[in-house]
Amino acid sequence: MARLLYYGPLSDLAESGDVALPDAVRDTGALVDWLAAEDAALGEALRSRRVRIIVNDVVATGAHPVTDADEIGFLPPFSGG
Amino acid sequence: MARLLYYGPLSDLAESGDVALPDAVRDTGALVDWLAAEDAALGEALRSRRVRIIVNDVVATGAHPVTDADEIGFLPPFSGG
Amino acid sequence: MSALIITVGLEAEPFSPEEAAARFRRSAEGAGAIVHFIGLVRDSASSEAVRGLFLQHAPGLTLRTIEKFGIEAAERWHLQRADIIHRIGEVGPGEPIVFVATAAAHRRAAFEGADFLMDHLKSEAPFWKKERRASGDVWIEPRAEDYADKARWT
Amino acid sequence: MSALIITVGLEAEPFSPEEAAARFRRSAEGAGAIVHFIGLVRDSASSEAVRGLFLQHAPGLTLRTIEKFGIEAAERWHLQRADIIHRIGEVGPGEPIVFVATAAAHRRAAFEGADFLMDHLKSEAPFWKKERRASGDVWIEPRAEDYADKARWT
Repeated sequence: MARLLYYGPLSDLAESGDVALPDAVRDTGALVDWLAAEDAALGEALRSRRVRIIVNDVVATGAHPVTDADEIGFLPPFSGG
Repeated sequence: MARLLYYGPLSDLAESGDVALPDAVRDTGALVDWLAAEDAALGEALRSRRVRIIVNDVVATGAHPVTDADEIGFLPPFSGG
Repeated sequence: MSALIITVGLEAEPFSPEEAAARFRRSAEGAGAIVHFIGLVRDSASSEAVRGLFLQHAPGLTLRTIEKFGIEAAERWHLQRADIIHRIGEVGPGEPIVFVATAAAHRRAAFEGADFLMDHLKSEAPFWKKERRASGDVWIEPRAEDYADKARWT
Repeated sequence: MSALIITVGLEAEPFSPEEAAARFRRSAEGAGAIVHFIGLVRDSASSEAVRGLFLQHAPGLTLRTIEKFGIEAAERWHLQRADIIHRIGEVGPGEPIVFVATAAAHRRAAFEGADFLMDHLKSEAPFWKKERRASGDVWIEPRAEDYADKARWT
């Protein structure tokens, strides 16, 4: 099971949790496509240029590989302090 | 009696106090000349371009008038904080 | 440069910035300059009353990111110490939300280190801030100035 | 802009910057950002142990000069409040010599106001500082950087 973590405004659109990835989902691009097919609003939000995807705490640029053992976070723009 | 106030390193060269100014001493230039005639080392220190002279708490530029009723301060470069 | 000179705390409960400042000063013996920044929750947004904030973070990632900024600041300005405390969860109006302290030999280093840390906490540390307004909750995005402020350091 | 938002103290005895900070925070209700600067007496000069400082000031003139800088900072950065405490007379190693606090709506104003005040206290306020070194007393002049720092604001 992959762990999907949604932060900030994304956490209003989807609940973080463990998900079994389909065999076809082998990178972050395919993952977003799959999530978008399930939930168009979530898909649109995840595809924003401003959402960073991190895989096991490493920022994933481009189509980063993902497996069922990974923790995958979707991070919209930060607002601290 | 004019009150002469020496600050910082100048306070090691001369003691602050009240002084009766000669009639000829009517501006800051004449005052410094008179003090220099009495004490050459003090005169040299007072003539430094970096010493500000204040008359009754107002910065005196050029030959500022002085009288026996004035408070005259000699201020070397500041070092606070 | 040892990472031990950086202390980062994520606090779910209100804290006293003055107590943090006292601890920091004791730990920074020999420093010539200390700068503190305290960020406080204001009780109004642009137009509306704000009843508080909710601060989400990414456990692990948030702490490591802040530590990384702390080490960067300490190396760049030769800081003797840096402390960062950031609230998480619910924060009430008027409460301190962030405390940054820097200690250095001279004042410019302490000022710039604290300024750098705040700019990075604002727009580069994984926090997401929701304002609890009378009309409902609103997620806050960094302001354009926050990105511009951060860009000063690159 | 009322002068009442500026508090200036010249203190002949040691003071607690944390107590000053607590009072300042209470007086700055509603501010979003507070910056403190604390200057401390270091126990060494370039090469030699320093047993303390002696700070001379010009009664009246020093206070009025600092108040003037406080008002200038408050107007320029729309500060909600500013507090300045400066020691006079004998100051021991490790003791706070100056405390500056600024409160504003946003962080850049608070940072820049405090930075401006410190730069002006260093080279434009009538103080004369003597280091008590093992080898004797030495009057300190501002460093070239102090003048350069001050010139950033003009």
